[in-house]
Amino acid sequence: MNFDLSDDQRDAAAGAREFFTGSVPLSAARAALEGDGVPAPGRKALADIGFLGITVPESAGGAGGSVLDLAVVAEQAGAVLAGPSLVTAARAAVLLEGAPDLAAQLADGSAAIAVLDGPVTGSAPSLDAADATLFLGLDGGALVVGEGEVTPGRPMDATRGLASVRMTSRRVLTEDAGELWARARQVGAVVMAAEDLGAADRAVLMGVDYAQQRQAFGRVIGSYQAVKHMLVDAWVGVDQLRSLVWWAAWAADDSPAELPLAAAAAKAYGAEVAERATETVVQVHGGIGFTWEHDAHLYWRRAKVDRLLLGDAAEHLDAVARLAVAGALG
Amino acid sequence: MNFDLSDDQRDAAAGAREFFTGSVPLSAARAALEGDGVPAPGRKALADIGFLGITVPESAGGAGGSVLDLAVVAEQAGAVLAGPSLVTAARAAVLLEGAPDLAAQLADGSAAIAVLDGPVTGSAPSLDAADATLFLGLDGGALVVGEGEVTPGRPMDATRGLASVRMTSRRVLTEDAGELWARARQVGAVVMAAEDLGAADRAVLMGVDYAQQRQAFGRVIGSYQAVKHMLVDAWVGVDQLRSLVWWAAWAADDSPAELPLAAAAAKAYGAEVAERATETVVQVHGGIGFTWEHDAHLYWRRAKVDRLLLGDAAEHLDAVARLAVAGALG
Amino acid sequence: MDFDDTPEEASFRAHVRSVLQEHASELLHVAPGEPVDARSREAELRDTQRVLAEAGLVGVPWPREYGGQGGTLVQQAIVGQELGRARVPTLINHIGIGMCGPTVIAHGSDDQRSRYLARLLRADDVWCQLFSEPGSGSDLAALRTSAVRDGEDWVVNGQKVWTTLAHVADYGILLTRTDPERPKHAGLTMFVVDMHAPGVTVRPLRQMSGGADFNEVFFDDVRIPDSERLGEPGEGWRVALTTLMNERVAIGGAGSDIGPSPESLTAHARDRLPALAPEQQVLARQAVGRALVASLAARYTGYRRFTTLSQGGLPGPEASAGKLGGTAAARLVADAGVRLLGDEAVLGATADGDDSWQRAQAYVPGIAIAGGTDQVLRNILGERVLGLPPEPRTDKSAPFSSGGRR
Amino acid sequence: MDFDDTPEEASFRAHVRSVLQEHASELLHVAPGEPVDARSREAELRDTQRVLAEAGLVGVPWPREYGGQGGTLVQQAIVGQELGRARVPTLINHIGIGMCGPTVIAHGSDDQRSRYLARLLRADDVWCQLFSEPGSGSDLAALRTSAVRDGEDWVVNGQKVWTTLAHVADYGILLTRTDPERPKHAGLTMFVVDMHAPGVTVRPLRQMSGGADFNEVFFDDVRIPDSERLGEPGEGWRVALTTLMNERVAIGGAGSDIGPSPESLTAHARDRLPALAPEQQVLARQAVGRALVASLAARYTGYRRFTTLSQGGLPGPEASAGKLGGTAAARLVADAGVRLLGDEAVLGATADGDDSWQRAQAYVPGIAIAGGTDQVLRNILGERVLGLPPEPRTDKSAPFSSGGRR
Repeated sequence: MNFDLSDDQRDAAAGAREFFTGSVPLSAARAALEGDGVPAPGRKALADIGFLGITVPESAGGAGGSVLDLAVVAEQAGAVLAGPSLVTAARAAVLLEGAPDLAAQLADGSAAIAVLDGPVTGSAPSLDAADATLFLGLDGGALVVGEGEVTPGRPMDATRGLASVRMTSRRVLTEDAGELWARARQVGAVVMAAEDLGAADRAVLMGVDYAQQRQAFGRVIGSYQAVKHMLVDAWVGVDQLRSLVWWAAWAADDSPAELPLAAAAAKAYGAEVAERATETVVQVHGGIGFTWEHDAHLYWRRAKVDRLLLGDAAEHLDAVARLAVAGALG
Repeated sequence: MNFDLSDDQRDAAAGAREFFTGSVPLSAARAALEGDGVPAPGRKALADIGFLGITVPESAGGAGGSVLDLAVVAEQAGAVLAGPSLVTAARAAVLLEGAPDLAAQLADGSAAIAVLDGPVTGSAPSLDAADATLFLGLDGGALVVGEGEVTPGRPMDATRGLASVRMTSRRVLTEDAGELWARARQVGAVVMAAEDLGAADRAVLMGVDYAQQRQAFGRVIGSYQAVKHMLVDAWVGVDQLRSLVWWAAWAADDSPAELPLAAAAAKAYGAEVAERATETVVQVHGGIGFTWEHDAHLYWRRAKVDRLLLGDAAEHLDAVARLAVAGALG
Repeated sequence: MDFDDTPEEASFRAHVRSVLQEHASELLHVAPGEPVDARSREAELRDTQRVLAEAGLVGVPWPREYGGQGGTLVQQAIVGQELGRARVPTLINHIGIGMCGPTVIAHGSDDQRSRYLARLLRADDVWCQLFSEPGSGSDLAALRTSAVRDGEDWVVNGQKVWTTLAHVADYGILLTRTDPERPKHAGLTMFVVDMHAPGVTVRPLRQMSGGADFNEVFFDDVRIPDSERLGEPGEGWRVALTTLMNERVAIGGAGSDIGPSPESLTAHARDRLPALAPEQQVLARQAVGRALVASLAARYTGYRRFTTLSQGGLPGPEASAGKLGGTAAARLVADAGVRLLGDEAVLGATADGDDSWQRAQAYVPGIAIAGGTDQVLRNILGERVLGLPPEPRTDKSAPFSSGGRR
Repeated sequence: MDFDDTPEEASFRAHVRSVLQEHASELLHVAPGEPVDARSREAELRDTQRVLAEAGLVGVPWPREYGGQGGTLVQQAIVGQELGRARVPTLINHIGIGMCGPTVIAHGSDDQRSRYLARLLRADDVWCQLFSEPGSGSDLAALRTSAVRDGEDWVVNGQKVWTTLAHVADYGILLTRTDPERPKHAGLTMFVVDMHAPGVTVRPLRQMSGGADFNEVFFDDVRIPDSERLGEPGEGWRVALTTLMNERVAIGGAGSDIGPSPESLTAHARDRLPALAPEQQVLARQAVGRALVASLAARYTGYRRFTTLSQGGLPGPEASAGKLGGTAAARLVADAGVRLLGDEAVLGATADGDDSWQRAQAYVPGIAIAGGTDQVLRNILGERVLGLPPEPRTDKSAPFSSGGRR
């Protein structure tokens, strides 16, 4: 058994960390929330460094990498609340398996693509749709591509670029795309769990840093069990989430039969871990933690939104139980 | 507003506490679990002191008291894990409103009555059925009374006297008894919440007592936040449960329209409070807390069983939501 | 046991209602749940309080000699209930009435009492409470804002935070450190500060929910005459305890809800449940039911505390349990409310611009912190109600300047 | 990343399988989940271990000079997995192999090593670990069992508790207080004690689940020759740390489940779900799904630790996270399992006498305590992994006899 990243993947993670740390100030997420700016680093920067094409085949101009390769990068993107989401890239790459020209445009950033959830005649708020110009949707069982009219709502987490879309043109890419669509959504769920992992991990670190410095009643607050144990529980969740993300990403690459259950498990667990970790970081900071100027609520907002995107925990827990009973767990 | 017990009720509580403390050693619950003895103080003692007839009309030999009067006594019964349950008395008293002769036998203990849940041809494990000789059941919408064949299972909490019953004779007491049956079950739920209140309260006190004495690393363990806050959370639950029990009992007496929602709220909350409090007392005691010889698990067993009797929390939470939406909350 | 007014309470309630009706045209009214901005509606809010004060409905339990009615806490609660029922917003000077005024009554000079109290009740002056600092939240006595004696004045430098109403306030009660060589609790002194004095700067502080209900207040060589001292130098902690005890009375409440009410969640569920798929409805009813039960448990526990008040008791540390339970309920209610929004739960507002549930969700984390964090409340309950020993402390006896706490 | 054996591991696994097959008739086999009583099956269990030891499958990572194979922790884990697969129960001497033996290796004399280690691997002698006392659980160093020098012997008095296997053990490693005048950690000394010596009394200790997996052990003027000392007098704490570090290795595990496996819950759900009403099925699937996710999260986290081992690392304090996560999962799995029983969930066993889910439910509270309470594990993780400071302590330096801790 070798349930660990490869050296290449560790290097990729380090590189991604450097890129995101350098190109995504948290102030960007706050500015976007105030209607003043767009999520950083933006589509072009992500395309230029090659992150939008990690799972696009080399023949279509991508890196031909694995979902695990992408998840490792997505964790780093999540740590700084980068946007647009690599979930969109991951999902689109699956859907465009049969459309290398579009896949190439996804990878090189020449098309601003979003994947729509819900009916194409009026979608649910969908990830990265706010600034997209080309949309993929499921329409009566067929995968369609086209343009659309975009209605962004008031954002809760502006880095997610959520908008409802009414497609105004539609071209069928794949008839009978139900299974393809489902697999793309599962892969998207894995990558979102990876982004949540990064965000939750960073939130716990922020909390630990503060708890090591802030004093109350003559001691740093991290020495109090009330604070210490809260952070530990959040950390244990993050540690376990990492295992599920790796497993689910590995399954996407190497064990398709395990993907549906593993993806659902990772997404459900990721939603709860991120919510707990980000609530914890607010609480540990006390007063300063619930100010607008502090970064804690930016992570909190991410968790509150992500937990409901691509299916909430209830949907995925139900799927886990159904799939297991149907034999997916052996 | 006067949301408090009357002086008479306080006196009754003090009297009940004295009676139960004197007549119900916790060793009785353990002995019953080991198949060696029956729940204390037993039907006769409860009848003799008048507790089985608190809500039976004076005309039928009872005390003609209120459900709140009964709940106050039931809390004390719960504190020592007394058996049989006053839930059975409360429920039977409602069902026998139209049968004063049987109500009199309930009150004076001359009939050992149990109320059956589920089909009378093979009931679910029902409270106090193990040693009962006369059964009340709902049979095709009618309230029936009769004898039955009793099948006790292996007990989880022997003080509950659970047994499945197949009625072998049936006499109709009330045709079209659906509403009566529902009201009796609601009153039973309130009284069970009161017993759970007593058990949970006692469990928290046991935990507090131990935490004030037991030392680790040079301090009593109750000074550690990990222990202190666990006990506080359990205590806050108990404190709030008391409010719901009083409200629901008051509703049973004085505001029938509020009873269904209030009873469901009290039962659901009582199940969770008792479970948390009794798990807490085990954990606070550490090793000694999960020995057979210690009393902690007797309370834990009570909570694990009660949470599922007369409807689990899910059933009652669903009822609260449905009733509220239907207008019960104004 | 009953939930009815006593005859005396009923008669007082009838009186309050008739006053509110009689003066309706002079009072500000708002829609249920509508946020009221103290700055933009300052004049209306001050007018409203003045009208009510003149009608004898403000500071009811205060002694008559200070402008009160010599009434009871229950009467005060009845006024609060009736204001809510009539949709009149919370009095602009609620901090002054609940906390600052009683502190002036207990520790002020006759001169201070006569200058301040009547004007406070009429909202001629609005008051705020200047205690918390960036470096001293739960550990209030660690505050660093200094006051140094200079002739007949004291010169104040430092920063306060989380100050409700500072942006409209005329006066504040200000806790300062006057002797850093003494142990942390012993070197404090309380003053009344003129919020319009030179050197006082107020900056609104925005919370994560987007609103700005609090302020930062900066003191830069602010001069306070010694005559505005409340209590003796070095006695500031004892004076502050008076304020904090009155805060507990103020939040001891009559079963008022922290966060959205169970009724508002119920109405929302009635509206939104039918749009969900059947299996989602099953799960949503669990969440709604759980939130309602928690909320009702907190409410009826509040009724028990209220009964204690009406029997003449004072709220004890059990009030902390009310806040803990209320906070937990608020969290469940807000979460259930957001989830009921379905697809719109991921946005900051619904399509028709309603952001009440999202705001509630973003407000809840602050409830678990402001006015005593959940952790501090658990300490209080563990120690004062359950009788468990406190944590060992080393910071109480060392001179503050020794950095015993850093 | 893969979940396959390396070629070396695969070849070792094949070897283990062939040995287990070859000796199948000499080994005890049990049904999955069947409890194995050490007392009533003692002879079979000892025989099984002897056969395995002679085949080189016991103490694999021990040095060859002490009867081991000089192998790896991964090989040891593979043996464990294959024993499970072949339904051979846990080795009777697992405490001896995992904890007592390594302690003797590290701190014993040559004479002790040669007398004990080979016999331990063959289960000629079964060993137990005598550390915890009624008054010292989480705070192990507070123990009071005394050993007093008397000529060439030490005389031991006191009581131990939570001693696994004491009722069948031949030897134990025994931590005693030999100098109460020194600080609590400094006055301890470790011995090997003959469990058949006069004055040793073993009493089974029943847990709340009804089973008796532990014992109390009483020492009444038990004489131990000085030659049975492990390490120097006063060095007992350091010796005990060796034992405890090896305990961590032993529980560092290869993703083995604490409590019932997710597969067993799945099979149970497959069996029981259809009997529930449709709305109950919705809720039951939530509970089952949640339990499975928690359980899989713990399992795959165990696989990451196992990978660390197989790369030559040692399990660090992160192993405590594995126990915390596993305990939380076990609680959810057991609870979902009980609830799936429907009406029968309120009884101690189903109509056909199966009590496995109820037993699991009653066993879980002990898991959260034994081998480190959840609270102690959180301290360890907070301090050693997150780098948060420990609680202030006053008990470390005072002489034990001063009652610093009482």
